[in-house]
Amino acid sequence: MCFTQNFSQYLVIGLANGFLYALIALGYTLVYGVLQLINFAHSEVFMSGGFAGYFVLQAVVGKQPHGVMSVVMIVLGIAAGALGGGLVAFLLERVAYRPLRRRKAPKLAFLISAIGASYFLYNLAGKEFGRTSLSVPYIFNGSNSGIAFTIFGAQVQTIYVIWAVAAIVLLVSLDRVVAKTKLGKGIRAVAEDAETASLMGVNIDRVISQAFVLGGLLGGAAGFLFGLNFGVVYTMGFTPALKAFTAAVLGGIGNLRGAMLGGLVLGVAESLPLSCVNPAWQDVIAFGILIVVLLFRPMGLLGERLGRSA
Amino acid sequence: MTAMLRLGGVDVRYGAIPALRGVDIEVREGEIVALLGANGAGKTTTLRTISGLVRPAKGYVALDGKRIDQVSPHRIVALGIGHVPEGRRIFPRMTVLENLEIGAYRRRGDLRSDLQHIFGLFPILEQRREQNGGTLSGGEQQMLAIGRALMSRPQLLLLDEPSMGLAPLVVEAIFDIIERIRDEGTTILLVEQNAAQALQLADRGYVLENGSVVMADDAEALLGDERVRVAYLGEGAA
Amino acid sequence: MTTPLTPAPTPGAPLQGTDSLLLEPSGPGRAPWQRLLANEDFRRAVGCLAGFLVLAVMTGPSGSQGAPTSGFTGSLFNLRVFWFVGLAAVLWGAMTLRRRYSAAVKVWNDKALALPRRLLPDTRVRYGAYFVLLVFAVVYPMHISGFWQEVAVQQIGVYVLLAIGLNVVVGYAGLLDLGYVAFYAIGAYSAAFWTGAMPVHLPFHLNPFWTIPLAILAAMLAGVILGVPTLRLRGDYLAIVTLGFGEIISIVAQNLTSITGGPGGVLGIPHFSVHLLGVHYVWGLGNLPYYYLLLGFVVLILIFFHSLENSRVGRAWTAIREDEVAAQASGINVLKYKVMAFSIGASTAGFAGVMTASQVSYIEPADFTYQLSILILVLVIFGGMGSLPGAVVGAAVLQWFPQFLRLHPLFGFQQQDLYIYLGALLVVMMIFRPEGILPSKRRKREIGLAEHGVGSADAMTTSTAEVQ
Amino acid sequence: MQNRLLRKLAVPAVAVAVSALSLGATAATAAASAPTYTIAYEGPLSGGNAQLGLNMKFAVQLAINQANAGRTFGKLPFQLKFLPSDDQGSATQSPTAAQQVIGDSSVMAVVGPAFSGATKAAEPLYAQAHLATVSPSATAPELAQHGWRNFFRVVADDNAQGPADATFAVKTLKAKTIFSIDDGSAYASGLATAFDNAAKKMGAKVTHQTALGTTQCQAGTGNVQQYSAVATTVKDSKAPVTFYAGYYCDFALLAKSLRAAGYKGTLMSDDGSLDPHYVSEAGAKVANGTFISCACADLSKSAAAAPFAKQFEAIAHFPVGTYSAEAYDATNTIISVMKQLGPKGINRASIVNALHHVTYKGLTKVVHFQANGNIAGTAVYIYHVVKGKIVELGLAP
Repeated sequence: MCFTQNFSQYLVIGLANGFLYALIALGYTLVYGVLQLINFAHSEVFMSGGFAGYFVLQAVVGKQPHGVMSVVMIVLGIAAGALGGGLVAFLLERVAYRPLRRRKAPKLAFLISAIGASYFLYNLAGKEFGRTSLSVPYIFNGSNSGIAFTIFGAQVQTIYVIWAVAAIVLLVSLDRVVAKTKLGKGIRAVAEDAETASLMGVNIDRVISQAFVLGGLLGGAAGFLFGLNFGVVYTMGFTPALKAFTAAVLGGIGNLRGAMLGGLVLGVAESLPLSCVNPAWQDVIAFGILIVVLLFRPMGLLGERLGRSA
Repeated sequence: MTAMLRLGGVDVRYGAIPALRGVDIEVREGEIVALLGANGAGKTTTLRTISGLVRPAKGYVALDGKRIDQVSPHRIVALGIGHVPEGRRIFPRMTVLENLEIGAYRRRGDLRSDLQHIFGLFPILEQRREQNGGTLSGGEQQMLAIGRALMSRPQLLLLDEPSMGLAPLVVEAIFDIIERIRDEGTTILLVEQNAAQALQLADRGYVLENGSVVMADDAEALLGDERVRVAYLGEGAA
Repeated sequence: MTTPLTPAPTPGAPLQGTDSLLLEPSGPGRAPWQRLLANEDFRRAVGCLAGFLVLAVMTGPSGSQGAPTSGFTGSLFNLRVFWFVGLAAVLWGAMTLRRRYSAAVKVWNDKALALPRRLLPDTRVRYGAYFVLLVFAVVYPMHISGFWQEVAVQQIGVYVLLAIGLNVVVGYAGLLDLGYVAFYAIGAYSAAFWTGAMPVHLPFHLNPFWTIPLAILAAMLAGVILGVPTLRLRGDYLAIVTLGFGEIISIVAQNLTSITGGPGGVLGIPHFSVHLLGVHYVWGLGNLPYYYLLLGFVVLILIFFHSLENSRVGRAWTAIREDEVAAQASGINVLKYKVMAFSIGASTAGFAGVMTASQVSYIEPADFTYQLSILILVLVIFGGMGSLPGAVVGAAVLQWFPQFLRLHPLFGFQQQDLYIYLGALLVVMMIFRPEGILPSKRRKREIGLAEHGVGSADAMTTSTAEVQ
Repeated sequence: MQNRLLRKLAVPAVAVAVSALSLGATAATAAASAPTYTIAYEGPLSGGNAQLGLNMKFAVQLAINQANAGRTFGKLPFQLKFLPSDDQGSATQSPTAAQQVIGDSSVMAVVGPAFSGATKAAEPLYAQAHLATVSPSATAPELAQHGWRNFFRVVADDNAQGPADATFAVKTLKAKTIFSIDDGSAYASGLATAFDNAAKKMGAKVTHQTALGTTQCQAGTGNVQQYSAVATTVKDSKAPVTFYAGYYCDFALLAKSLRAAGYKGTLMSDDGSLDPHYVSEAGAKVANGTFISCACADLSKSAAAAPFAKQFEAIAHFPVGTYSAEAYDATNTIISVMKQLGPKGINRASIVNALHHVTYKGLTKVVHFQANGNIAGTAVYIYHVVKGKIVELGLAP
């Protein structure tokens, strides 16, 4: 009964959630790569993306769009979310991180600063945009979560398809950017050895800023994709970001492909047991898996370096 | 002939501990200048100060008559100073090619001719171009580090202990290359423990002790100096 | 032919004319707008203006779902914005003046601080000050209202206890614990269990006093069980493992209804009482008795931690915090000392749990959240990591301030905006004083060294796993 | 004298000193002509549960404003002031919030505490101060069993609503198997337990799960993504009725997931979900056909409801929400008692006594309390979502 019944359905749900985790986790990993710091305010980057996407769609979506228009709306929403997330990530680095780096403050000071920024941002969002959930306009007929198709007995919702496609496109592009472009090489060089990178003419400040923005773009896009199904609200970032952070550590923090893998693994791992366990235990399962993995593989699944290949 | 690089009265402190005290050094265009001294004498700190990694508490660093001691490291690279750091500091998870490309980070445009030039100097790097930097041997890594620094087309190259931990034959090769780089028009400031070899190559030399310059002279003169022979060339007192 | 050296200038004397040739940080040959952007005064002006505009939005009217921009327009396109622009100008002026006369300011500062600086290292003066503070702490609460007495116990006293406990973990040993609240919960639930208030209980009930050692033991045990396997991990990993542990404990408390009472919590935990040698005394609803009990314990714990800090153990912690690899190499059993710090911190939290459970006589799982762990961490770092006075003052000030605002809503302060201000305060504080308000001398030195590029100021990057 | 000396000594403890200075200001000021009394509100105003608390806070505020303007009770012989006190919905914060209220001698009665846990922690203090508390939302049954004479609530407790819900599900909807879900909050788990027990007694098979309320809906710690998996489980159970104990926001998310997963059974929930936001967030297509129970009469049938909603939005800048109307009723009940007592008769103890005998017709119900403080005549009404509107069907069987 347990696990076997409807296995494919729980797997599909887990993978769909996993794609979102992966997108958010990359923000943690990019920043960790260049700063060796956990950006505790990344949840608010995610939230900002959600709101940005919401407001843009709110402004442009007329009556329920169909077909091509639906796709256009999604792309528009993702772009808006990414821009919103990127902007907030940029400001976050400028205000909450850079001054501390200039002073070579201890790492825990960064943590406090990030927590402060997080409190500030989400409570301000609550004040300005209201404290109850806002539904993103439907961009498919009647609902955002109809069933698209069935595979191995598992119903795949339209929203899952969108998540998967968007996430894969974004993840692959990020992978290419980091592997091939000058920007990516700068980020990797700083991640491997910041001081030597500066001796090669790499502007560390700028690279760090770029890493924040890059992570913010993905996190913001994830915020929109999430909000599309669940609505946007000022506290929306908290749990997904915590899970994504777990996923990043699970995969090996600082390792881009690790973050992607960690996200998917976590999504599946916390979804499968729900066929027989009370969902209230979900977090216990997720964190339990994490603790076990770390005890046996302290560097995470793929090891912890921002490199081209694991 | 004017000084290309000039350090005047440079003091550097790590916390309360002084690392450099009133260091005066100058490097002129086309020279190889050797910086000698025991461990902890301040040689590496001097290079790090020039590169902007360390800010002097007093004194100045000037390049072509302009002060650079408050300029950040990545801008100093753009001003024409290349730095081969101590211990080579290759990016181990990037390929040889990527390591070289990072060296040209400040530059725009085509890198092919520069790569050709580097591969001309170090043919072995061309064979290893897709290999990760961390998999190279010590000598290859040193070559990569030098090649990487040359990718920014520096007018002045700072070399920190290029012979450290390498087999004598490899050291020989590295020193040959250094000479060739100078002949191609790049000025060189060389930090070496291997004083004899360094002084044979260099035009002039400085000897640092406890963070101060205690001797400054032509290389030949230093090679002939009694104190240098005893302290750094390993010859017993005559 | 040998080229003669140009005569070296005397050490320290600036080269003639070089000052004028100083390269601007912006570098040469830039567009005017780039130069403007690089201009320090201009940047400061923009920073001041941006900061005060944000303040204008923070303090302005709220928006709403229907009109998401109304909050912004209401605070920025309104006459009140001129106040903030004016304040920004004043601050910018003050900063500019301060920079211009920085030497004079420093002299003045030194003069003003000369006496305290001379007196502070004097132990007699310091202990005298502590004594005066203690007398104050004993006498003053008798003269305050019931509300402030409650604040003194539940908001300040308990949090001071939690903060000094976490200070051992984070400040002394440099270990980041994000699930500290779990031990607080374990202490509180232990008290509920041994006094027979939980659904599952023993045939006998203990006086809450006796639950103190049991709760401390339970929390300590939990600390060891969690610590031994996980303290080998590197700092960041430890952070998330402890975070997970905290979540697990709170979910367990919430879901094992038949054992813990579930979300409804545990009601009816008895107050402390003494029945000894004819003395009968019950700590009731009044706060003062609890206050003095707590004060006594806090003072004892402070003395204990202070001596610990200056003992062999404290030195081992410092060594681990500053350079774990070196500490290991010099024969310090790193894991042992880490577990020790972890479990001492845990047991302090356990004790705080008993105090809360007994005073409120009700506990519920919703009170032991991740956010509380973060709050306690904030108290410690705000006060000054590794500094006992810092942890005490940090907790007291940060816990007192919201309560002050509650009675005195300055400038039309709205309670729902509380965390906006606290968040902003933390960021500003970290920018201008990352070492906390009362940093310990040793940490000040570490941070100073880190600023000069020597060593790191916390043990967040090294691990025993890496050494092995 | 002694105080002043101490303050001088304690220069470093500026913090504490400033608070001392502030104490003088809290003393009540008695105006010569019309006395001023304060009605306090205790509930979450900051933190994760802030929205729920704000729903009530502005309703209390509105009732007081209207009373002062003479609109609800005519011209009153006293002035009313409002004191909101934030407990963040937390038991450990609650005693502090209560002490603030108790310490203000002008406070004559309290609306709140909003949460059951906070009530459990603070009620001993209120009882000691003989200060009446009228909660708009604390539903834990055991609150009425402690002999707190000053405790009142204008909502039915879980033991009234749970069995009524179960009867409706088993008898009216004829469900043999029921899937029951709670959100892990004290309120929902109490209600779900009462529901489960009653339904089992009537012979239905009940599967129960806890899906923690989500941060998406502010209060909980659960994650939203769980609902897809929960929906799959519910669908597999083939239960014709799914009962959800919790609040509208999470219920809407769950309902959406259930329908997306292709679940065809009937959805049912409780007063925490009786909110038009449920329909707007779930979408009418999903929400249609949902049954919601509440121990409250249909607001829309009352002529006063529409202006209430409008005026509420005018001061709160957001529309009325869960428990707004209850808080409004609780406040007006208190004011009606104060009016009846008159300025000479008003003190904390007299208000407690008078509340034991009050009958006040509010928006949601006629407020009359049993001896233990529970609301009398806990009639449970069933509501049905039809064409995107929540309409009352009538009393539960």
